[in-house]
Amino acid sequence: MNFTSDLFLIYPEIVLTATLIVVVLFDLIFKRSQAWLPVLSLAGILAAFFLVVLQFGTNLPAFEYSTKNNLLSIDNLSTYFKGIILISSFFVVLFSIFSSEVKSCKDRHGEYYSLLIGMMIGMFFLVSSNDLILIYLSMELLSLSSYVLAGFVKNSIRNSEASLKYVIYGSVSSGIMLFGISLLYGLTGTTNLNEINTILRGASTIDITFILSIFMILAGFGFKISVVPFHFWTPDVYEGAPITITAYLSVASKAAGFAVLIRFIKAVFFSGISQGGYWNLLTYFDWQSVLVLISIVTMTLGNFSALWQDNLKRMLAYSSIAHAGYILLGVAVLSDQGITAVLIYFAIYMFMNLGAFLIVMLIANKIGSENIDDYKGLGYSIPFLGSVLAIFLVSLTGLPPTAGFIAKLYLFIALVDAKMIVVAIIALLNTVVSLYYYIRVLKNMYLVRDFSKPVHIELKPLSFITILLLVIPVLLFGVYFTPIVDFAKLSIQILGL
Amino acid sequence: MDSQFLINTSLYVLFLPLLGFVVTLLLGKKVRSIYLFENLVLILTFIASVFILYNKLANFPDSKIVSEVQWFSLANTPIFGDISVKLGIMIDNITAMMLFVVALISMLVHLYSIAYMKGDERYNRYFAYLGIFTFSMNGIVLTHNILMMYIFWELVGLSSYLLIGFWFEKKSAADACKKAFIVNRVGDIGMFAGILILFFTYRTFSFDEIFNSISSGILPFNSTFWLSVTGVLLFCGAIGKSAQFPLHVWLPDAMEGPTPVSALIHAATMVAAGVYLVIRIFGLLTADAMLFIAVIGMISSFIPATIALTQNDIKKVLAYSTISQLGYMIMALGVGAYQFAFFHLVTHAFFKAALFLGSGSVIHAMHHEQDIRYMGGLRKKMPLTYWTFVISSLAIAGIPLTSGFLSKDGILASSLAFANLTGHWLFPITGFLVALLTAFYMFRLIIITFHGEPKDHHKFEHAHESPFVMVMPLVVLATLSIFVWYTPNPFNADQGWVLSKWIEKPLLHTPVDTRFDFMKPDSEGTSEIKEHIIYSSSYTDAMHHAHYPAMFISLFVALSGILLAFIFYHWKKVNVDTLTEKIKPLYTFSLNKWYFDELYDKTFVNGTILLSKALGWFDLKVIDGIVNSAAAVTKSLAFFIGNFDRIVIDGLVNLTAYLSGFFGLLFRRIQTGKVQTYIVLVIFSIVILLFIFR
Amino acid sequence: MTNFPLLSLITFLPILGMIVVLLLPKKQEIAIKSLTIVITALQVVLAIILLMNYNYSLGGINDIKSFQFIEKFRWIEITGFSWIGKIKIDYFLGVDGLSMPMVLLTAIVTFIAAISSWTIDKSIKGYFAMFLLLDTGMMGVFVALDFFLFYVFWELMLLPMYFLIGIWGGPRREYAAIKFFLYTLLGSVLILLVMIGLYFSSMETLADGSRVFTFNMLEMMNPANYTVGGILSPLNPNNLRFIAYLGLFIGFAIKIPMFPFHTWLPDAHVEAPTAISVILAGVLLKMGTYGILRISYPIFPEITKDLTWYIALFGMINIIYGAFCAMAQKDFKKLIAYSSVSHMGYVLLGMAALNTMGISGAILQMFNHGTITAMLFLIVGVIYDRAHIRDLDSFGGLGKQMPVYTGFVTVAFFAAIGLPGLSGFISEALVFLGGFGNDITRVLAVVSTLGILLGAGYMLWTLQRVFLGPLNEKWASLKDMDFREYAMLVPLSIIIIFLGIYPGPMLNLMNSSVNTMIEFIEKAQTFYQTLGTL
Amino acid sequence: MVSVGLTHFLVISTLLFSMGLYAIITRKNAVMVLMGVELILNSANINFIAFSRFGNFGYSGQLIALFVIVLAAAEAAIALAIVLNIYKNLSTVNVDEVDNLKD
Repeated sequence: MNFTSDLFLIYPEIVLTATLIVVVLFDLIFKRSQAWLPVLSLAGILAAFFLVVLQFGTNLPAFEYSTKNNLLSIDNLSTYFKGIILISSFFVVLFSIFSSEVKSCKDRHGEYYSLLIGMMIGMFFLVSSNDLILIYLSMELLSLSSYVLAGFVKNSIRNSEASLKYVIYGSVSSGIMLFGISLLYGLTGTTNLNEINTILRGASTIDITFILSIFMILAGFGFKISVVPFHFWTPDVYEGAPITITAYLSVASKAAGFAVLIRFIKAVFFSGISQGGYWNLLTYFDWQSVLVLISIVTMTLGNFSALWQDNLKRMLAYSSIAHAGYILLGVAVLSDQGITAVLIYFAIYMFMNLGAFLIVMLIANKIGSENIDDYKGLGYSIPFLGSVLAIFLVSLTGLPPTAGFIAKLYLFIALVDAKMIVVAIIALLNTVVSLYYYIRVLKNMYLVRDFSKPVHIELKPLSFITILLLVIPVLLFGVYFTPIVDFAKLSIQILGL
Repeated sequence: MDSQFLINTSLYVLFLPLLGFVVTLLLGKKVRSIYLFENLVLILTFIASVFILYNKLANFPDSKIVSEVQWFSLANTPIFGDISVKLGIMIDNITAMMLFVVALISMLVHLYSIAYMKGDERYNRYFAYLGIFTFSMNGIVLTHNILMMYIFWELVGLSSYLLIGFWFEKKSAADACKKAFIVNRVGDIGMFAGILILFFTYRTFSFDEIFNSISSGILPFNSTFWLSVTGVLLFCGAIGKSAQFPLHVWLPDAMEGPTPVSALIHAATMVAAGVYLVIRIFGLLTADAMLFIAVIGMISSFIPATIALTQNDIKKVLAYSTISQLGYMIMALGVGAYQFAFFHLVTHAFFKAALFLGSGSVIHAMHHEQDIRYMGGLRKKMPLTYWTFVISSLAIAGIPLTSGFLSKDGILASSLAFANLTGHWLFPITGFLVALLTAFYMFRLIIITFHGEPKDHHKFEHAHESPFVMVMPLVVLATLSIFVWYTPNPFNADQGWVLSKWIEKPLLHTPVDTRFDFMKPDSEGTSEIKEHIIYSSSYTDAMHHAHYPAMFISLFVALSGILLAFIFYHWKKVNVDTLTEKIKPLYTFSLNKWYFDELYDKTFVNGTILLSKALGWFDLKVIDGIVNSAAAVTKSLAFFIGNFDRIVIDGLVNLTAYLSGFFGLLFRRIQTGKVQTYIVLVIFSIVILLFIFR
Repeated sequence: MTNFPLLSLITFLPILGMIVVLLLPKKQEIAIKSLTIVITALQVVLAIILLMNYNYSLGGINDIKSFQFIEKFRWIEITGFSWIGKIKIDYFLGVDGLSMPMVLLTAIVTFIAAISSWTIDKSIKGYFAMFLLLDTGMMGVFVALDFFLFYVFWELMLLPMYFLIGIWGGPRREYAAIKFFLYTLLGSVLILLVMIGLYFSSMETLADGSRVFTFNMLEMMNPANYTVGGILSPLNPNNLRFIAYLGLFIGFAIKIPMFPFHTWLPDAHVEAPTAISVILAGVLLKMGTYGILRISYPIFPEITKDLTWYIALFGMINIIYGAFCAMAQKDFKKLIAYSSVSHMGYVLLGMAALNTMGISGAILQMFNHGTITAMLFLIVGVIYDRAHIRDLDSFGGLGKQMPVYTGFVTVAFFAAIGLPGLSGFISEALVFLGGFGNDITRVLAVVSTLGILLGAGYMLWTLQRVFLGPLNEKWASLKDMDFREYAMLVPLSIIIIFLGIYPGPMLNLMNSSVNTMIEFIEKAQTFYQTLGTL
Repeated sequence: MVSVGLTHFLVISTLLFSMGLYAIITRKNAVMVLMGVELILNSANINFIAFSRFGNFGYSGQLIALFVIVLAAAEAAIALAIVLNIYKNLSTVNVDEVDNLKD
């Protein structure tokens, strides 16, 4: 077993690590020229992205210490999610450049970007790790960096509170997860997913401890993807944290969480695949009902709570919970088709959600508030931002011809194909409900013609370009989504299954 | 001289007035004297109609000229086969005569109006409306299918609406025109239903084709009952248009229109269209249907006659007499006196038009005073008007040597014969009673208006004979009320050319067993188309026997009616006021028109409006309520009725929140912001999940 | 001419216009307005070109060969794994006798509405951009033959409409706008679900012989294309076709609007600016009935057959209930709105008859109601622009003050109550003939004739309250119509009168399609019955 | 003299776990809460070691424990820093008083 031979499989991770180091050193040496830090990180991200693109299509186990017994599995699923993570990181770094919150703390930019990259590394390992311990470790790496970032603006009370809640909540759930892992280890004697799978296949009886351990591990994942009942931290932290970080958490770390969840379910419980791409899982644990139950409760709670929110950031937090519910529904189908839907959903969700957060941030930079009532008449004073935000919100609602519709469409196609009609109807009604709170923003922006305090925002070219980079895909994939779907269809395969 | 030529001429008759309408309406504002064009058009129309009448009677006395074109087609339909709706023209003698009557009276009224309407601010538009009326009326007369009949039927309704409401600044006029249209619609719905049945059964609208299929045994829903129903339904149209009981209420109000209009539309032509309709569909009427028609006609002839006794508005009196005369015609058709019905239609058209125009000239002279109690002694002032009025009154009263005598006597005789054959004696009795009343109230009118002393001297001083264009029509029409135009023998019309040659006997197409006995073909019935023969020999005998009794009785009642009138109002032998005091209830009952209007207002009108209000409320509160009653269900009703904005936006929020049961509240409750609470909940829910999926 | 993409042009022309409008500077108000009018005028021209090249003998409905001006190419094709087969979405436009009248109607009404929009004064740029976007959506719905495409256009209208009502509407515009939006979205969600269900139930055979799931409506209509397992496939013993039909029907019924889903309509109409009310009543309502005829009928013929009585029943309720509600109204515009409910009832009744008279009558009624009601709303707009109130009882005697205007009003009103010689009559008569011709709906049709009377009732009552009687001195200063208003009302009156006198052309336009559809429904019906016996 | 077996270790670890949870839920002082977290982590460690010792799983368990200990240290460090920051801003470490962010 020769580890060095497998190193080429983790070049992206290595590059990121290098970038991390460079950023730290640069920060130490050239204290004055902080403006270069984002550039450096962007460069690193692009380099990593390049490598990831090259890596796409390779399905190899990395660091095997015996056959079928690897720490990392580099496969299309992980690569796809790495791509998602990198793209969103790219945007978040751009956001950070014009985020007033980040600007406010001058001399700590190095800290900020290095932690951001740290999160990336954690996510990279998370999406491709094939071993519970590695999952735990990478998740901790991800969490620890994000705890700090959530409270980045030290003198902001909101930030500090957010980070405190986040750290307590996070460490407890990871602790629970670790305990679950230990139990599973005790039952099977290994932490490698494939091995657990083989042992489970051989197992004769399953006692409740197993179920308990699964639920405890699920608690860890649920914390990351913030689904009911592990979502409680989400609204508070999202509202409290800097918008850039909120956006990042709502997309990237959620993506990582889903990736590992999918891998865990499929790798541990896989017993065969049927015609039409439906998985036959080991029957020890009724994943379908659990996931369906969780996802329905999640989307309902998310939507209905969002209706009450006056703070746009908090509303988007709940809406992201609701979206997590939809995505989980895709997982609950437990079929390749469902996974395809999930992947498509993520790619689109990334653009529209990041976009929404970006506009909110730009407006907040100016008017210093995220309260919906302060959006009155904004559609007239800043027509461009207004209309773009409108597009993102409509896309989040899922109306054609925006990409959001395609995401939902594929989800429902998967559901209907799996004959889960009732679930589909519930989800659709949820969509209708979600219209209220999204449209409420538009109502304030356009229908309320309030010109009392006109806002003027002059866009820097960079931010303008960023907006275009986000809005164009949302519109384009709405009318022509072949590439994204094709890509997703290629990316569903998991190593060794 | 081929028949096609007649068709073309009839097209001129039809479309010239339309041209007049369009031109006059469009140029009315610009060109002051455009009304002359309209009048010219009408004169041409009249000439054309005379031409048609002459040629039809001279060259094609007993042939039916038909010509049709496709209007639109539904191509070859899967269920009903090939459907194409045709427009067409049919000219038989009745058409020709009717056309002549309409064109003549219309023309006279046009000329008359030149003077009568002088100085009206919408002078030209008035003539335009007259034009579209003439067009629609000619359409009714000329058409060969029931659908076109219905179309023009509605169009005359429109023109009547426009003309009644011509002085729409008067609220009464505005009400009247609306009433007229809607009441007519009631009848039209029946007619339309009848048309539906006919088309569904025979896939065509054309009278002839329908008749042929009936005689070939095809019946609606294969039952003679439905055939009768169809007849009755179609007749409903006539009830509306000819103001028959129970839809007669609109005609008196229609007198709000200018008087020449009343003469043209509401006396001579349009109201007679109902009778014309029944004449056209006579071939498909079963015995039951005819009996129904007869009864309606009888009632409608009696009630208005009693009302007319007490009215003081000169036009109202004439209006009621019109209804009653129309009732005569309808009854006549009901009892099978087809020819006399049409005959009476023609004669009545003339003398009733004369009466109305006469009243118009009186009103004109009295500066639009219509109440006869303020008139009197006008005989000397306006002799021509007076004499024409008297002649026409004699005609309507049915005094020999007048046209009225001939037609009316025929109707009474046939009702007598009918009673003789079927035992329905009520018809002749009512008939004669009405004859008495008619004579009485007509002469009451004349005496109060023209004789005695003037009541309103100021107006009387200014009163004077009307100008030529107004008097000329009176004279023409009055002369047309003399017998000589119709028959050589003033006491028997049967030898007259009108009845013997011009008005051909109708053909029945209904199955034999659905007819009156006297209409069944009998052994010695001599006719080339045996099953279509209408009158059995028994009927002709009965008619023969009924002739003289009827004549004498009617003559007697008419004269006695006139006599009574003179006794009451001229020589004042009986004090009218004391008499009315004696029979107060009857008097007021008649004066108030049997309270029909009140009844209808209370029941139908108010009922409809009430229902609509109720449903409107229902819609706003309940239906709409159910939809967005989220808050109403969950929160308080007051809030719901409060402001709607909160209801839909927030209310739906509440709804959804409440739908998800206590969740809605729970969601908010549990997000306490206390991290430890969250952790407790997580642990708790893990345990729950564990229990569920154990 | 035939291979020139006319339909794409007529559909996306407004989008081009919208882009130009957005590029124009805010100040150029006249330019923006006139550009919009020009664009819509061009649409009318294109529609007329279509009409001139239209082949009246072709049926359409379920046979692609007999559709015209077809544009069909692969829009989305996802070739891939066996597990989902291939997804195929076509960009598939085409017209037949069903859609051609609607295309004409849309072009005309939009043009008129554009003219009437001239009076818009606040944030003009936004208004006309939205207006043109809406235009594309409407046109697209009527020419799309791929269900997916249809749905996209269908949803495309929602947002512009929301803003048009919500921003430029009356006092309670926010309420009306959101209500409209929610109702329609609820409906379209149902449609979406059925669409997906159908997608999984019918397979199209490609040129290379492979079978793929398809969104192509025409393929969905072909019973032979059904998969064995599909949840909406008749071959599947426990299929959900009936429920799906109800869902689809409700989805469309909300747009019609059919009792009891009609309550969004009065609010939307009353609050919307005149031009938008015109479009709402003139075109949008027709989409519901069009959708039913285009999709529900041919794809679910057997259920359609079973439910005719209920459809007719709701038609009757609409007719009578709407008429009564109209009678109760005090607000001029609301009255017209309810009259629309009543008139769309005739369409339902005619469709339910399932025979040529009925369906032709229904389509003709859709067209006629489009023109007539557009005229009515414009009339309300004219008086509202002058008096700034719509309360019926506060007017009176305007006939003296504004004679020409009153003339147009009379034409419109009498057309609305089905006076022969005006277009309304033909369609209503055909509807009744059809309804009476089908023994299932006969009784309902007879009862519905009551609508003729009620219609006359409330219309004439309105006419009297507003225009007849003594002139209310408050309005002694009102001007009669100006040129712009002539430009709007004269064309509509001409159409109304022409179609009243000579409906032939319009009927010829639809005859073959209607007959094809009925034959198809009969045939398919029998086919499904044989399935049932299996 | 009874020999110590797997069960004893499991009992201990479970106790530790519960005590940790108890501390997390009840303690108002943020530092105490964090100690509860440490307890949970260590209970997991005990599990790992005990299982690998008694289940003959080789030394993987012990290795895992080492990893976890390291992580725990890092986590504690960061958490304390955050608590410190909170104290700076709110001058309290009572987790109950840190509840401005809520519905």
